[in-house]
Amino acid sequence: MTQANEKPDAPAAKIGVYICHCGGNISDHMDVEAVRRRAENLPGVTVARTNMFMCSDPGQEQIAEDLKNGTVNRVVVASCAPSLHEATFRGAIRRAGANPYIYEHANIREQVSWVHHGEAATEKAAVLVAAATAKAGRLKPLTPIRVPATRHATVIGAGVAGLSAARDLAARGIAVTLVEKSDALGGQLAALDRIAPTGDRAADLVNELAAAVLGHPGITVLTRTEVIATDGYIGNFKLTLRRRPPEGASTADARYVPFQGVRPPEPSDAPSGELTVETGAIILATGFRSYQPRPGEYGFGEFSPVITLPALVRKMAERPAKGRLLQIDGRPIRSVAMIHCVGSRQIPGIHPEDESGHLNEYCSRVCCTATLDAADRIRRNHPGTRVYELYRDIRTYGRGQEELYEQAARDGVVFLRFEADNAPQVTTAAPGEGFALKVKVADTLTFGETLEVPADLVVLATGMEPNDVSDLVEMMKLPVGMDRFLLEVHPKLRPVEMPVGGIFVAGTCQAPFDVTEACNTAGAAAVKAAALLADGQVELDPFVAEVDVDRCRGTGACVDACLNPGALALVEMEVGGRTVQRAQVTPALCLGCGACVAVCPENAIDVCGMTLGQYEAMVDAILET
Amino acid sequence: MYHPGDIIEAIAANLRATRNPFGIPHFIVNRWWREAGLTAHGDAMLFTGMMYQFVPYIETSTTYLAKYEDTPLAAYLRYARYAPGYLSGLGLAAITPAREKRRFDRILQDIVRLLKASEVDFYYRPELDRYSGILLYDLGDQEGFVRHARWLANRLQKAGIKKLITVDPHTTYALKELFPKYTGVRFEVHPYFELLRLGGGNGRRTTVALHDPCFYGRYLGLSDVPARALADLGIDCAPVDRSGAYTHCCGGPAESISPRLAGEVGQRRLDQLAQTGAPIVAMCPICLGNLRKLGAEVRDLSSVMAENL
Amino acid sequence: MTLLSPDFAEELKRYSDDTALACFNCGTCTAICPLIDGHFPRKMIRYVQIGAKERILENAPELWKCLHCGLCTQTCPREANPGELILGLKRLVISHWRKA
Amino acid sequence: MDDHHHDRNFDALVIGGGIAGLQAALDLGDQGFTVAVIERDASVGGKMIRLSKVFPTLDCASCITTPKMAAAAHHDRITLFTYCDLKSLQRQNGRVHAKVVQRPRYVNADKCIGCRQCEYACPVMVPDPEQGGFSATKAIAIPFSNAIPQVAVLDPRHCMLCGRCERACPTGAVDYFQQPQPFSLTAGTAVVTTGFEMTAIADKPQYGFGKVPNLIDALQMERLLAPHGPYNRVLRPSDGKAPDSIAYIQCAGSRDKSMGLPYCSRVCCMYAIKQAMLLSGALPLADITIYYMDIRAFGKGYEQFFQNAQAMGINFVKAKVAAVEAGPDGAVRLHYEAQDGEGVTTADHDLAVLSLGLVPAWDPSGICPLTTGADRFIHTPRPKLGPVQTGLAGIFVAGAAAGPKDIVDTIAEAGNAAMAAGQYLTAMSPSAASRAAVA
Amino acid sequence: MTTASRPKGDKILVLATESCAYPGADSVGQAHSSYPANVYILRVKAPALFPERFYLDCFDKGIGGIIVMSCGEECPYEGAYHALAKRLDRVYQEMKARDIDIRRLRLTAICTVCNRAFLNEVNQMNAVVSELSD
Repeated sequence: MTQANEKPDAPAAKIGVYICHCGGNISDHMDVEAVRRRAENLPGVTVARTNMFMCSDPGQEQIAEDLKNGTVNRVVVASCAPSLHEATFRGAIRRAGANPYIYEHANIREQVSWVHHGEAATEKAAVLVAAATAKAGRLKPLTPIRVPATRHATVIGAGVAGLSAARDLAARGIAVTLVEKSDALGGQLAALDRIAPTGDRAADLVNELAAAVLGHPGITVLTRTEVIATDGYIGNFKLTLRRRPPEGASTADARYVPFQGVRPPEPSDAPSGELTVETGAIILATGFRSYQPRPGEYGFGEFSPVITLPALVRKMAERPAKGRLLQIDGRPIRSVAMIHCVGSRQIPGIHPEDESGHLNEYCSRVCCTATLDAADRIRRNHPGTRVYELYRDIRTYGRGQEELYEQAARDGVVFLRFEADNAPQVTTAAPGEGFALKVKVADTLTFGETLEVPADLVVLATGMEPNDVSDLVEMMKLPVGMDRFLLEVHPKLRPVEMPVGGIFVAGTCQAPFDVTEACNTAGAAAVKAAALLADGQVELDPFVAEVDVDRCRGTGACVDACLNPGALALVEMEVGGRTVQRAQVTPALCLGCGACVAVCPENAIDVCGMTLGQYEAMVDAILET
Repeated sequence: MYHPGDIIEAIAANLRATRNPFGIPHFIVNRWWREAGLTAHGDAMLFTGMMYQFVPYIETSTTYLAKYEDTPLAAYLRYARYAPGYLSGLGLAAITPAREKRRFDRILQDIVRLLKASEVDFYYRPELDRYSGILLYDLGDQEGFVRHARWLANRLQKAGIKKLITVDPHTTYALKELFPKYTGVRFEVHPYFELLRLGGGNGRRTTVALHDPCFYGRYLGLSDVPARALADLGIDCAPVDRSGAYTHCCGGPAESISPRLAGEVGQRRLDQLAQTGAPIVAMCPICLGNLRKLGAEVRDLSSVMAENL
Repeated sequence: MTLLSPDFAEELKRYSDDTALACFNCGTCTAICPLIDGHFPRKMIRYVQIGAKERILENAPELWKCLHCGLCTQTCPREANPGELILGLKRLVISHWRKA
Repeated sequence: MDDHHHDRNFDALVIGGGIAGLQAALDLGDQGFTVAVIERDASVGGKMIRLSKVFPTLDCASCITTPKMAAAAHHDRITLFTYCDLKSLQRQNGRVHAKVVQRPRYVNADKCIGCRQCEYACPVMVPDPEQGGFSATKAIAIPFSNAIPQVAVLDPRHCMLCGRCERACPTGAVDYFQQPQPFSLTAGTAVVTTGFEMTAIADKPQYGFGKVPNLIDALQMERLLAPHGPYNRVLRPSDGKAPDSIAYIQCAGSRDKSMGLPYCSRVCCMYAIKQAMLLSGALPLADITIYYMDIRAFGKGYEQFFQNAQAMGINFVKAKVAAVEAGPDGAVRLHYEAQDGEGVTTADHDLAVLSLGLVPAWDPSGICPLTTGADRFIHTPRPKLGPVQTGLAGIFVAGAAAGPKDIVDTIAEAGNAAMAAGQYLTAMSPSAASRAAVA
Repeated sequence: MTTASRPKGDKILVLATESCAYPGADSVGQAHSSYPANVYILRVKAPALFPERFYLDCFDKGIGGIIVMSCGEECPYEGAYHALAKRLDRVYQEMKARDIDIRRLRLTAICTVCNRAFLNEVNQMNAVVSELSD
């Protein structure tokens, strides 16, 4: 029998069984006293008691007293669901000075008295108590795993999310290395002019964040730097970075370059070449890039007056001028057609895939508001310029955005709505028509009539695509969604966490966000990192795999089965004077799933606190009771 | 449907010529006051605006209009302004039954009774009580309306009139909202029910289905006031589907352009009112006329109140 | 094919409050209108938005179906005042007819 | 759990124990700060615990909320104060002072062990607000099955004082004479997470809510769809018939100036699509139509969710429903303009759902000098780089209290608020931070 | 050997994951929905822990049926569900070889509020077990 595999416990288990009446919730449906009597006769049981409310103070006191006076050294409570009071009783045991992991719970309310009645309930409760007792006899005291953690975090990407996360962590006293691929801070935010709907200047926001980051002594800023290798685990990562030398003259002071961001000062002793960073947590804030329309998409690349929204924003910001007509590239613009959802909300069968077979099926979230803002700005500054917006759905979802939509309408922006499968067509106008281009659209707001929009300029509201971080994805084993953005563990339970412990995501590497939302995810990621590194060590559940080196033969089956690469490895060690390969667990990386247990041919590996032997003993108890 | 241009031009021509949209001489239309025992001096002038007096004539003319709507004869309407006949003037007056005219005169006489019972200090000067021009405004003949409104406002102003008691929503709206805006002349305007102080009534408790006219319910926000006046007399208002600011049109205003449409819209409203099971009460001559034409028993607010005094 | 000429909105300003562009084409006015008739009045407002003046003149008599009851204005989610716009269009059309 | 013998000084106060408040409290507690959560209801969990499943993953709301509720309840550094009204929140001498009144549950929370004997004994059936009013509970009851704390609450409006609950209670916890308990708390910082309520649809009389029998609101539909729902299946209230056709009326109380609510409520498109998908699972033969103006599927995975719904056969009609009335045989009749050329249309559905918008659940006036925006949500003067900052130093805001927000965005913002509050505590009192660091 | 190992008992073992199925079973209790009392639920982190022989031993020892209630595709341990499904395939092969009716072992996904699904599963297994013990 497999129980033979269990090493006998020393000292012998003295099990106390405590059965709860739960004020009648349990005792009204079964004979609690009968359950107690049967428990009393189980092997290893030294005392079996009942109480009206085990969870009450007197109930907990009884357990503590029995532990303190040596009557018991293992505890079984039979009461409600463990989710309700397992923590309560473990706490009581800890307060009594004992190890909380010598505890086992029997669920005789939710799984017995509330679903069965009479003798059947009594019988099942007795069986579950016996099973719990069988397991309790095989429980060992466990210690939570505490791994020292480096109180240092690395933020990758210095856009708004990265800058914000770095600032936040430093403000909580955690040293930060901020790694940025380009030579400037600010990311895509720096490519903007004003941010709708508030009208904040992007330059002000970038300068404010950059100043906070550059001015904080706890933050090391490394521009022109990429991560080339990673190693380690939660609390103890080691990153290898490569830093390019500056191109052109380096500056002594931080300098804002329009549409590029803030160039940090370059001290003479600035590191370059390869360097390593020991860090406790990693925040990925690698951001997005703007969608580039395909050649010919809405006439892009075909007709020069077809430009993207970011290009329009830049052209308008570089030559800010009021006047009856908007001027772009020296041409007066009497009429602008803006087309929404370019490179976003693509539908299989309607939109062609890109060369790598991808479609951007997602909504890019920010383009509606950004387009409306540009349109409204044109109408206000250039009352002679007509603006048409061709949209599928206007998605002004955020605070102040619907108001911007209305304002643009009241300022004279004309809206036309098209169906995805009947997209507008951009063509050149006939020579006599006076405009460079015309856009034909079947307008659902005008009962499906085809309308012709005259246009001197066509603006494509291009969406967001994640930056290519395939190198990091490969190195850090990061999951990527169908949309090619980094995929969090769970959007609500663990929204800023990667499955690899200690790695977090912030900003638009996860999904399209506006500045507000990017800051929120950055703060959320920073708070997780701060909590993780709060006291210089990471405490982990003790329910992890443990190798019995005496039994292990080094077959490596467990390593192959392991679900978290790195948690299990074969290492060389001296056994009986010979160097042999044996499995070794890195507790910080072990998930405790037990996948290794099932495959070991020698029964040499088990999960602490829930061993296979314990389960087998429970099955035996169920059958024998 | 008649061509609106034709109707508008006919009405505009009449109003220019006779200060009356139907071209009927004032002394023929406005006869109700003769037996009402009214004084010519007091605090506020009763101003009927002629709407109640017009209803019998409108109904007669629309009976004919309904007959010819959507027929080739409809096009002949554009010659109406040259050929008075049943559409305007004395001819219309002659073919409108006297019984109908008396019925509407009674409403105005009831209003006088109510005002007297409430001890309101008011007077009446028939020569100053003229049509407000509201129909031209509604039809979009802004020029025609403004011209007429200025004429009337001047006339009242010259006579030293400051305070007016109105009896229908259209005239009330014209005097209260449109006159200040388009003529610059502002009067203190009160619909009569605002001034009523009637006390306990005759002790009978009844319930009515009160139809809020668009101008009171929506434009002037006055639907609570008549309900309160009714409540003073022990009369409850049954909850009507669509009332107050969300009241449903009676269809009446379409009469001159499309009697058929007026009937369709009116029928929907009638159904909503009939759902309550209570007797239907209106407080606008247009509503009263149109809903009655659809065969419903509809009484005027003033008649119901006068009866319960 | 209809070519857009938004200058029509400017012309209408002489006759009415300039609120047509505030309309976001939800159709509440049409569905709430006691006339229960096709796309009236949103159709007219849409024609104003895109400047389809000829369409308005072609369909002008429809404007007088409006009873000026004000329910559309009361319920308009954008406070675009459709009732007042229809009245303004009536004025504009009459002025056209009278010029003709 | 509610603990009346604790230290009344905390590092942080969290006002509101919904998902935003729980997340903020957990993120503060995990950093080592002590936190008091003040919750108006008898249980924490907020609106989220009342939902069925949540978009776009369609995992059950309870599965996500319950662990966070339990984690907060069992957290060493978090204290929950439920059934409490905040009377005043002021800053004095660099600290936040809160005056709170705990309303009487008429049950001693220290003695109650959540056994439900009182509930079983109580003879008074009352409509259960937790089940959209569709089913009944007792005048004394645990608020809902996974409520935290599991303490019964007596509803004095319905209690007949028959004494049966008092006699049934095994711990003598029922106390008919319990009085409101005023108390004060102080802290270094506060996070306002007071959440939202649904639009008062009575402001739109043409929707006939309350008069049309089978017109329900979206929260009621959440209960019909929930695994612990009132009927365990979807049926219409008037006659218990399984509906063959169901309509969703979008923007019912959003983007509507005629109701004084010009803003977009941000979540209604997605929750309607979610409910439609769940309904097409529960009632595979039913026709489901969503009447909308713009589908705002902006979040991660939302657009794909919308496309899936279309592929599943859910109808999307671009129209704002103008009026709703009762039709024949319990039908709900909608009036709208079909913009594809059909014009004015009426459509009868067996059941219709109003996708109500979101309004703030808390008005700070008279309680706290926080300012609100034109939309009456808490004003955030620096929405871009400091979205959780309020006009008052040291007081932060997160979640729907600062404008409508979905759960994903709320949880991220709550994390950011906890970060901002932690930074504030660090800057104000390095000792608090270092205490937190060694905790 | 094969006849000797044929299960004779009617006890049903449920291996329920602590993040999904176990709280799901609790939720059935909260709803006071009754089910056969021969169902014994063991709380597990992940059923990936159990080797093939565990299942076979259980049948040998007299367990009448086993339901593995996992979190399905939403399993917190990435890859565990697929490893488990593959392992159970091998268990089925072994069961066939030993002439154990394969209906005695079921793999299913149960979430924390899947009350009806839970009841279905245990009732079906109970029907199988009692049919086979006749």
